[in-house]
Amino acid sequence: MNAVVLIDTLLLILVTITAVAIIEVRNLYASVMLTSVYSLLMALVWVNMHSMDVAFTEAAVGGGISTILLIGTLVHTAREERPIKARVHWKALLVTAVTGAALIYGTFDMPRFGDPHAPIHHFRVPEMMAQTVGFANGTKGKQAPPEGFDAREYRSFNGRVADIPDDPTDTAWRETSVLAQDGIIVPKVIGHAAHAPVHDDAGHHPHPADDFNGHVPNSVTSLLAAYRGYDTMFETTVIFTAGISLIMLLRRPRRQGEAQVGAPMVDQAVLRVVTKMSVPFILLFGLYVITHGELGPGGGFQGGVVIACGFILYALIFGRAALYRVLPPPVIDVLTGLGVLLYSGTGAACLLLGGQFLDYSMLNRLSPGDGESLGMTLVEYGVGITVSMVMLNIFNQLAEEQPT
Amino acid sequence: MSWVYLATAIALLIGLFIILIRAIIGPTVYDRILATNALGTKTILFVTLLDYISGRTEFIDMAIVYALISFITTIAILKFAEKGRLD
Amino acid sequence: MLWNEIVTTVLLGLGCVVSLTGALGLLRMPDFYTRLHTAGKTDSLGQFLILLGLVFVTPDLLTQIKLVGVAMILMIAAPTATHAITKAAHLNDLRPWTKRDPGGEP
Amino acid sequence: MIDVQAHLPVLIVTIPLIGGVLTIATGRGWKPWAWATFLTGTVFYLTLRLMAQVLASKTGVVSYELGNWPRQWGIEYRVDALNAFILLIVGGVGFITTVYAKLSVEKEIPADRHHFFYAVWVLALCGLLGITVTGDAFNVYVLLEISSLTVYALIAMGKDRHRGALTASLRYLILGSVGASFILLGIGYLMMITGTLNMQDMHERLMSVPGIQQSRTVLVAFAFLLVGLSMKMALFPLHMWLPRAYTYAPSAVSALLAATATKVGVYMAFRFLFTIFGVGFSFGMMPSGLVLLGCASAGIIITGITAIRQTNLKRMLAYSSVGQLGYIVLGFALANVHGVAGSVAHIFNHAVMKGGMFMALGAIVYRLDRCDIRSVRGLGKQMPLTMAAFTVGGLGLIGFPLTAGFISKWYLVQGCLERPHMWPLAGVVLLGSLLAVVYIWRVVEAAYFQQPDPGTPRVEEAPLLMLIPMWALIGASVFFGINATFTGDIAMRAARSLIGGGP
Amino acid sequence: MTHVLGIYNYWIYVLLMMIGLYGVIAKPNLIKQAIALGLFQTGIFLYYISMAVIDDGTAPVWFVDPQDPGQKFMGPYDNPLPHVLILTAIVVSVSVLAVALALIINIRRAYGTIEADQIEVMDQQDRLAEFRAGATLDAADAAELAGVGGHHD
Repeated sequence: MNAVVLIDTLLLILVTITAVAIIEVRNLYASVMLTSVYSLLMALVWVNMHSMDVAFTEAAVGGGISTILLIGTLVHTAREERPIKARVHWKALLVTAVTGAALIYGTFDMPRFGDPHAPIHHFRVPEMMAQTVGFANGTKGKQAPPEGFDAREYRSFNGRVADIPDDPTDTAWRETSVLAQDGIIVPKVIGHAAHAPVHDDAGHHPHPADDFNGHVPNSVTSLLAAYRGYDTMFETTVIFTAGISLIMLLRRPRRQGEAQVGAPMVDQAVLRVVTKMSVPFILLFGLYVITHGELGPGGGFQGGVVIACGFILYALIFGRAALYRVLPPPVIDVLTGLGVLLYSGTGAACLLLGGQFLDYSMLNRLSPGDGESLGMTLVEYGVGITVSMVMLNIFNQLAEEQPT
Repeated sequence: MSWVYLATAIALLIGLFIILIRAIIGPTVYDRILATNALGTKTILFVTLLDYISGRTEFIDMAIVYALISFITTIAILKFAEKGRLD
Repeated sequence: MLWNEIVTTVLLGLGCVVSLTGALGLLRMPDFYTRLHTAGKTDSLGQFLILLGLVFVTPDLLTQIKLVGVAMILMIAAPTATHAITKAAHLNDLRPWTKRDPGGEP
Repeated sequence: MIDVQAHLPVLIVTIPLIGGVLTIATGRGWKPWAWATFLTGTVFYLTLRLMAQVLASKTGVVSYELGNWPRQWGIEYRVDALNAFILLIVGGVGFITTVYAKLSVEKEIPADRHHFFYAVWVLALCGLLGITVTGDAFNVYVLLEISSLTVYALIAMGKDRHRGALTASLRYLILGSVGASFILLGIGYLMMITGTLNMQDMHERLMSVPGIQQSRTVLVAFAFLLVGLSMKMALFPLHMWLPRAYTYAPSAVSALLAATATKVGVYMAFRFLFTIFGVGFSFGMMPSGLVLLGCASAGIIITGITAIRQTNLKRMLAYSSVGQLGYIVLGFALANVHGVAGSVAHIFNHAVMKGGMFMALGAIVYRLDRCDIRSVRGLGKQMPLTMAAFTVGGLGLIGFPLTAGFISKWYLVQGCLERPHMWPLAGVVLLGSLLAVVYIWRVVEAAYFQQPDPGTPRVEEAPLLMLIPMWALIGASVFFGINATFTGDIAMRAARSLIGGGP
Repeated sequence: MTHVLGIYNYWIYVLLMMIGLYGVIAKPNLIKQAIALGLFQTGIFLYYISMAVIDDGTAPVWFVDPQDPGQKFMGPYDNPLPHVLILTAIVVSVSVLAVALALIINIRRAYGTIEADQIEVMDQQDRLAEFRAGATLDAADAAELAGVGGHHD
């Protein structure tokens, strides 16, 4: 049993206890607080499973934004759940038991937890990890493939599985396996250095043999913004949709001269000073997270949520009126749409420049890898703008109403 | 060295467990807020330790985010407890 | 073991002891203010010890700076939050527990 | 400029996306509506061109690799005869409904949020079109969530007329999210076993890797996908959300939903059952054919009986929609060419008929502010064109000859008779039609043979802007009932390619 | 036994999902339902992320060795694909939560409560009134009126 599994088990026990408590606690307010705890614990689970970006998002979205949204709802509804007679709902228990049994039945033929043989580690993903997918199309802006490369064979790659020993402690295969030599699961070195000079001399552009000129060490970002960039565009749209749906459902027509007072907490000197000091740093950090997304954990969502949290902190302490002086609601509305437009506009620009939709390599004909990198940065900013502004907008809608 | 990190992590997990009990049983709202806040701090330490266990110390940024988020959440929860509203 | 690893081990051990004590106090103390008393202090001290301990085994400067940064943020944020919680509880007339008035626990 | 022909599949989705976002900036009054109409009109035009392109292409498939990443790794848009047909339905009905929506929305939605309403409306269409055009399993999930979220919001906009809209929307949200989560889970199980997300790739892996079809994981993935899809398309025992949602939604939204949303749900079922798993697995190894046939038959009969008992006409049509969905499912669960062709044809026919009928009800609501059976008494004389549209649409539901409904039911009955021991299902189809006769007749009787309640004010015929779209759909149902070669050909073509094991 | 040890992690995700599903079905409070829906979805996320783990793996961010900058890969890396999908799914789930909460606030305004069973009763009263207004009140329908109740949908 290695460290990952050990910590995983212990953490999941905590998570399960929290989940049961969330459902069973009568007080909704406590339930909401436990939800925040649950998200933090879940984020720990993700970190333990080396999923940094997901942990980042879960902490920011689950621990931060969701909790604030739930509290915002409690303001308008009720703090206590109405007591019910029967404590155990037998019908629900039956449904869950059957569903759970079916799901567990399905797990028996799954690859073991952490199994290096699992098909998902061998089929399709290795090329994305190695960032050599572009070879398969050969032309159209992607750089030329290495010597002796057969694009047809590459595209029909059918999950060659090396002879990996069953004993997980035996790691010698990594040095010798076909996979290792092909640059698949544990590629030794593909092409040139990650930070090799891109332009040696004019007219001739020897690129590192990968899709992004080695600009994108974080393969989560490369998958998110490039290979599966289209999904991400719609993800941004989902969030945008949620934002305008909330406006549509909650915003009240603003009357002329209506004062936006709110209930600031400026009377608390310590909070006021700390907030005043920390908000600029939070916003700066948010921008850093967006920009740094290609190199390490982070990206548009995470950074956007951090920025939104910074503004929300400001609104919490200094009142919503103060926030509106910094960011009036019309500006927020405009920025909300702008992010999605930046994303889809980048895609459309590629189309207008003669490529496929979202083919970022069109943005820089001379050096397609740099174009890819530029496109990814642009769309990350698009995501960041929309996410931060939608979150802020949602917060405003929930806070705007007088408590009932 | 990694056993030191692991032992520390497990000690922190025990701490997390104890605090979690307090967060669940309450009894007052403030106890819960306090426990949530303490959980937040422990979580930050835990993230840092996990980075050291896996040998990827460049991911310390995560801890900063946790610290910020946990602080903001505490303030929001607190404001609701105090004023009954958010804005 | 190198000297820095020994220092780290000692600091981490101390940090664990402090953190666990705080956690136990949070569970066992009789009322909100006493719990706050244990939790608030040990939280800050424990995190400081552990993060400081990690600094000694970190090879590169940037990560060391980040670690110190995290410690600083926590040093500011945690006491602020604790202070705010206390103030809110006090303003909401949460009575402290005393031996003579065990009903302080609402 | 750009070569539109080469980029058709992606333009169909991105034009409503970008346009939908811009709708917020169009301001007040008629402008959001005009912009939405322009957008949906463009999309309709593009779907027509795409249909032509698919029909003209040798392979019958148009593929588009987004971002120029090869389809095995990136996301692929893949359009065959079935896709193109559904796209045409969604695009066409979406355009006509948008034209219709103006007056209805003006009456039912507060004026200060029309631009948001149309933005959400266009994004809903964008989601539905996206689900239909994509060839990537996870992309389906994301777009499904876009269309669902927008639909929840659109349904809830009925809140100013009736508070039931809110509970209907929330109930749909919870059931829909559970359904979507099941779909996500199914996709996850499949991805774990096959290692890919591209539908075509998944199918090839499921066919080629030895022993994979007996894997318990694949089995559970299949079951959960089936349950999730049934929730989304409101198949009989899981249809609880649908009647309320259709009843309390704004009239234009009801028309849009009835004509497009559940149809796209059925389309997803086609893709998952036929393209990914393949006919042999879905209906040979799994007992899903029997389960689906049972659910569909029970649905046809029970919802038919329930529809008869309703007084609210919108609710009656909603139950009828669940029943008609039963026919569609019945068709493809037969898993033979005629059954599937009937199913595909019925998707089109039901979309135009139900869309037209909901529009007629919307016109009645526009004039009378209500649409129960009592309020339509004597309306045959006062709103002759509207009631005539309703009646013709109703004839289509019954499956009367010379309407489109007859064609699809003909295929269905043929499909039932082709399968050994399945002839009782033909009886179910006919019984369902009889039930439809009863509930349509109640309305016809009230409208043409009864006098209005004393004291009710006389109303005028619906405005032209409502009548034209309404009759466009109803006219289409009659036209394609008389001249069935177009729909019949496409349905047969789609059915052959589906039965033949993927496009 | 070793097989069970290898897959028990997936059972915990099932457990979490089922706790969420139980909450969605059993709890009449709408906010509880929304929270439980979130738990349910987190269970699925756990499944996806578990799928990505590989023995002795590390985060799928290239590790650049300071001694040898040409060495891009140290491997084995965990699979990034599920991470990407779950990033999307988390954002979707928070969007759904936001819309659900907006609906709940509206429901509270319209009904004065957020308990599903009370709302259900009010809805039925609404529908009974609607039915009375719309029904053709002849003898047969009047008899049917008595039968209008919970079994309509």
